[in-house]
Amino acid sequence: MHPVKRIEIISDSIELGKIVESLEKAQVSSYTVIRNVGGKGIKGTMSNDLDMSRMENDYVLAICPPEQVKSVVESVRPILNRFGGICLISDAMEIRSMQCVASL
Amino acid sequence: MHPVKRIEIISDSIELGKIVESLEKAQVSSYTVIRNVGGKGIKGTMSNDLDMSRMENDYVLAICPPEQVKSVVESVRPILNRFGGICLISDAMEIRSMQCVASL
Amino acid sequence: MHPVKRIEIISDSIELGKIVESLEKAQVSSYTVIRNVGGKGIKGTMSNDLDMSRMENDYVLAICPPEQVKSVVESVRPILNRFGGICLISDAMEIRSMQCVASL
Amino acid sequence: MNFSLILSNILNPPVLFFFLGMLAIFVKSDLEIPAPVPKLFSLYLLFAIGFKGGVELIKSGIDQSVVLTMLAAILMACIVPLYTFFILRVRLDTYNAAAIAATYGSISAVTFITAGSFLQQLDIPSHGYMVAALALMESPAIIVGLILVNLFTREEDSDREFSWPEVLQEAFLNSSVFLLVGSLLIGVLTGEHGWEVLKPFSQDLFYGVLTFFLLDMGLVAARRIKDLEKTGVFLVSFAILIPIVNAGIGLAIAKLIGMSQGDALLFCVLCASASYIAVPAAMRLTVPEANPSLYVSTALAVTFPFNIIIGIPLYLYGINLLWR
Amino acid sequence: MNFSLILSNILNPPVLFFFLGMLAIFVKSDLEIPAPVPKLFSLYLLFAIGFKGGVELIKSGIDQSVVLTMLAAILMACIVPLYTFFILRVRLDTYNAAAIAATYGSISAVTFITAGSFLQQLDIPSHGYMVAALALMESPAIIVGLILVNLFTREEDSDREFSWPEVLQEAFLNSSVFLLVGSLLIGVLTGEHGWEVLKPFSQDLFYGVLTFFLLDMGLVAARRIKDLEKTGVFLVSFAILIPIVNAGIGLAIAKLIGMSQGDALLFCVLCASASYIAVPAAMRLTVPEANPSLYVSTALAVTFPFNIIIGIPLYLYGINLLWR
Amino acid sequence: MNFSLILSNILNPPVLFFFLGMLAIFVKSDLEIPAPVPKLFSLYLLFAIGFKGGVELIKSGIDQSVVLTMLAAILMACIVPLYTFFILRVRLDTYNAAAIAATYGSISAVTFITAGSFLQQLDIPSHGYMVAALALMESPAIIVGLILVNLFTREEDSDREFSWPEVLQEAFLNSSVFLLVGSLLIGVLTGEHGWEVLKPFSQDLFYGVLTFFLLDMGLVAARRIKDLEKTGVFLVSFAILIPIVNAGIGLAIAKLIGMSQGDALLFCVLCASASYIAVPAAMRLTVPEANPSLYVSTALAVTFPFNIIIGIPLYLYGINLLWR
Ligand SMILES: Nc1ncnc2c1ncn2[C@@H]1O[C@H](COP(=O)(O)O)[C@@H](O)[C@H]1O
Ligand SMILES: Nc1ncnc2c1ncn2[C@@H]1O[C@H](COP(=O)(O)O)[C@@H](O)[C@H]1O
Ligand SMILES: Nc1ncnc2c1ncn2[C@@H]1O[C@H](COP(=O)(O)O)[C@@H](O)[C@H]1O
Ligand code: NA
Ligand code: NA
Ligand code: NA
Repeated sequence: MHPVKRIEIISDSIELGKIVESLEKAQVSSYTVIRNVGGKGIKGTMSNDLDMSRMENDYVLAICPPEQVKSVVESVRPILNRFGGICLISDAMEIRSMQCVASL
Repeated sequence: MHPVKRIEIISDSIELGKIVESLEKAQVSSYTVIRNVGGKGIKGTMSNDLDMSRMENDYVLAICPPEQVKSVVESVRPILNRFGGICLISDAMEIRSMQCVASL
Repeated sequence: MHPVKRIEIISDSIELGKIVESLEKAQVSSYTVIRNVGGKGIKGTMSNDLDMSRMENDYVLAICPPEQVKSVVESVRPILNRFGGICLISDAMEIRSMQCVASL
Repeated sequence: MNFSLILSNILNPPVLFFFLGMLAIFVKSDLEIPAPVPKLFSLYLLFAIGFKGGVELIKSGIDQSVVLTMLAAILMACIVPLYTFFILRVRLDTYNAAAIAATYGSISAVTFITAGSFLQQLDIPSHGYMVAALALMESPAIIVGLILVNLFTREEDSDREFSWPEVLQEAFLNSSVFLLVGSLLIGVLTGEHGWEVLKPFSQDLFYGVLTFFLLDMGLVAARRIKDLEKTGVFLVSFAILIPIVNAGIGLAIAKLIGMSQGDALLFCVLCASASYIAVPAAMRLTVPEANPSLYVSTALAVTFPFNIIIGIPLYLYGINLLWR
Repeated sequence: MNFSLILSNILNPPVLFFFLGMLAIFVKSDLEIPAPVPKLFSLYLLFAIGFKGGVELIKSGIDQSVVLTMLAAILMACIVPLYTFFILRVRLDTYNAAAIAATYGSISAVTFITAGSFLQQLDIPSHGYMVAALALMESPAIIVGLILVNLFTREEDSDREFSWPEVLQEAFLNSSVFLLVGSLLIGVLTGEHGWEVLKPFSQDLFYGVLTFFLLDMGLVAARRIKDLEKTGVFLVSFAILIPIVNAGIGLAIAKLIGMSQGDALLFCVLCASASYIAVPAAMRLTVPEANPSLYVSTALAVTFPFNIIIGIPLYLYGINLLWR
Repeated sequence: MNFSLILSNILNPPVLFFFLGMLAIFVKSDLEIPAPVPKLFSLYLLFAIGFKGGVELIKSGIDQSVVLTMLAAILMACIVPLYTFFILRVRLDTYNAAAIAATYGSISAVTFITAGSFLQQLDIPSHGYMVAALALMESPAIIVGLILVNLFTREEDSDREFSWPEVLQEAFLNSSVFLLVGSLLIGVLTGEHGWEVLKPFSQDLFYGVLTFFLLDMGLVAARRIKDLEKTGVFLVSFAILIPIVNAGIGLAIAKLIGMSQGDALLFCVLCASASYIAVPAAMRLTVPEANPSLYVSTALAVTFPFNIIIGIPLYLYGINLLWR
């Protein structure tokens, strides 16, 4: 077990591409995405009712070592400032899994 | 970055309306909802198999300033006591996003 | 309110059965599952594009008392080592809900 | 004979796919119908039967036999939960007894639809207005169930607080009832003309959607079967015997008011079937003290398969005997 | 008379189901069409009208009237956002004015489709190439809207940074435009033969899918109605009057270039309708300063229902007067 | 000539929509078929071909040519993974070689279905029992692949622990095989009568669902193309050449046992196609050491498009030459 940071980002689906890009830019290349999440923020309710217009939210969870957090925040913040959404950072312990994929 | 509380509530879908109401009553007007979540609790498995009967779960995540937690808990607890479900509170740091929506 | 541990496991859908089994083996019989979660890890992008081949991810959240964590980790770790995926442990406070189901 | 009826019922694609779904669970196949599809299909089935019922209702008009049928439907929806409550009270507490009683007082639309397609296959005619009977029988049991809870728990448990407006809301405006009644009314309004344009969608696909839906019902019912261990022998026998009793009473009433054979079968099936959608949701909200796995599992894992496989041909056999 | 047209429009299953959807929200029923189904249906509708339009286009060929219609379509898509922008600027800031202007300059495919099924019901013929006009009118307003934002905010707000490639991408390659144009081209390529094999899917189900889709649109529109309080009287009146004005201009152009009555109605409806899918998404990305609830709610909760219920028969009434 | 066959194949709506899907990814359109829809469509396609195959099987009966075809199918499903394993071993480790070999030994139902609709378009008859061959060819390659892994890694890696019951479960009861075989058996049981009632659903919609499904397959295949960089030239050439070789062997066997031209094409396509659903899932579970992006990407981004676009008409060309 070793300490990691959980980075959670909730934002409009249309931003997802930009957010994932900014994660990759900050060297975070593993993440999990839950799509079509409903919610309410400053911009009002984003329930599924506009699903077809791609106006729902996505939830992104990225686990990274503590030292990477700063670069992620710097990379993601401008996007959230411009398009809205929320970014949280919290602590967790990760169970190191050492996967034995032959070809990696 | 400033400290916030993550409030997570997992409960039957039929309670969602009441839970959201109780959040709004506690002045928490921003939240995220993940619908149709499977799970198992005291009441048994609530997998998707009864989707049509609305007997799956919903997951609600609300981020709020620490001082609001108490009123949220007081507001949500009676619902969970009556209908079941679970409520968690944990710590996180939020990246303050200052959105420039012209008309807000 | 009393302290609990949040155990989060993200893994291939095909592992879900084994993971749930291992939770039950570790006496954790309450959990929540979010299915069809997208993501990217060592094995590459698992977006919905292979949904039909069951090659997306599932997200499992189990809340348990701190003393149970060790047995869960021991039970889940071999599966993650073999098939990939990630397991996180973090702290939270639970609002004890005392549900009054007559027949339980 | 009865067995040939059962056989011709079983050798129907919908019933066979129901078995296939159950089999998938028993052999641990990973077959599943992904999440919103069953919901979509159930919306479609309600829409299709509601609309068709409305169109046929306006064609046939409302006469005395329609009114009698509707009254009979409401009557059965009110008395079934009453007497089953007292039977259940022998073994269960008030909350669970009331919730199960409400479940069996209400109806299962898919059982009704399957019976309808069975009739069609045997070329036995039935009236479109039976859909109105279906709609009328969904809600009353919920109300009766709650009245029973209120009557028998008043003193002991004073902090029960459900608001009647909310209950009526749940009973009469839940999505099943709302869509069914709405489609029926639209069918009445648009009549033959609306039917013409919607037919390829609401008629031609119907049988296929039903088949797929029953495949999913097979999966769902089989998954619930393991819950029956906790349920106990009493409830399992209840879940098989009460449908037969209810169908019997329904049959007598149908004979009394002179229904046709097809209508009588549909009426019996309405009486015999138990709700596993609308009522359980309403009960969760209004009687959270009751254990959902009791009322859902009996309705879904015992009564539903029993009706689909044996009940429908059995009731028709009874009707054939009496109407001869 | 006009009222009989409105009535015969309203007594159509799709419009009635739209009402049913709205009613469900007003009476707080829990009816909902689960998440990806409306998306699937809108993909289906775009596919079906695109493909059919392509097949009919290749049958009829491209002559002068086709070219004139297309030019008229592009013209309207460019001037509507221009003049509405200046009307909106009276009360709103540049960002919101431009976003709403773009919304009304673009089109609503479902309004177009509903008008088409209204024509079919009245046996008024229209040309398949009108689908090409629909496709051409989706994107220009987005570009015009962004040019307006750039022109009128240049000095004050220097850190706006949207890349034109990204904008053009959003405007011309968003899923609606892409699928519609793609299906149209495939229709052109496969012609009568492709039509034959796809007809049971893309034609026979069409009306039913439209009906179900409008049920969902009713739910969606009604949920947005409470947003209108914040929107104010100015925008609500705008959302009713501007469609009529746009339809009027469209009608004049249609008469000028000699369209048939059916084509004229479809053209008016294109001019009168407002986008609530492609344009809002593009605006969120390129003009995040604008408030989505303003441009989505007016288009969805006012203009869409107005066109569906009153607009379509009203415009046809105007056409009947002028074409006589 | 061959090119005219390729052209008439390409100018089919399903193939054109496959291209449209690929194009959407290349031009970065945001078109997508939302999550459970492709799954639903693939369940539908399996259901429809299984059921139809069963109905036709019971009509034609089981004679010598059926038995010979089934034996040929099982033979090919067993030997293809064997010899491809040794070819792959030249460059890859045992785990990956076995996983890819299993993938190519099994089949792709959609390729089979596309070939079937190609035959239908050219009015070349084929037998319903070919669906049974399809069902028989899904699973054996999984078993063969695992035997190969066991044989060639026994000593070095002693903690490999997969249970054979679990493997057989995955091989023979995965959802594709289960639904296909189940539908086939139900088709056999209900015969002509069941077919009549299900036809509007399982036949009339078939072509349209296939078209929509191939649109999604285009999206999926194109998204996988960037993985091919990591895959290397060896595997990409393998993914094009081996299907041709397998089809050639299939063709020889088909000629030998006297299949009709239509059946021969379907058999060749079964031999030439690679699984991207059932086998990858089974391999993930039983050979987690293999890299899924290798076996999924080659099957999906190279072999599948190759077969759909060039393979099918090419194999038919070969058959036309030989059967003349
Ligand atoms: N305080 C919060 N707690 C939970 N979710 C939030 C919160 N604020 C915003 N969100 C989510 O982020 C989305 C976009 O927020 P906004 O940009 O404020 O409209 C909302 O629709 C919510 O799903
Ligand atoms: N300890 C837990 N960990 C994670 N999820 C839980 C836990 N307990 C309950 N849940 C979720 O809450 C739902 C309702 O719980 P219950 O009211 O206990 O039946 C369950 O179906 C689970 O999804
Ligand atoms: N660092 C991470 N942060 C968030 N999710 C992750 C991370 N690593 C892995 N995952 C999730 O776990 C899945 C399987 O990971 P892997 O076994 O590394 O391919 C990925 O598709 C992600 O959804
Ligand atoms: Na009943
Ligand atoms: Na317009
Ligand atoms: Na093969």
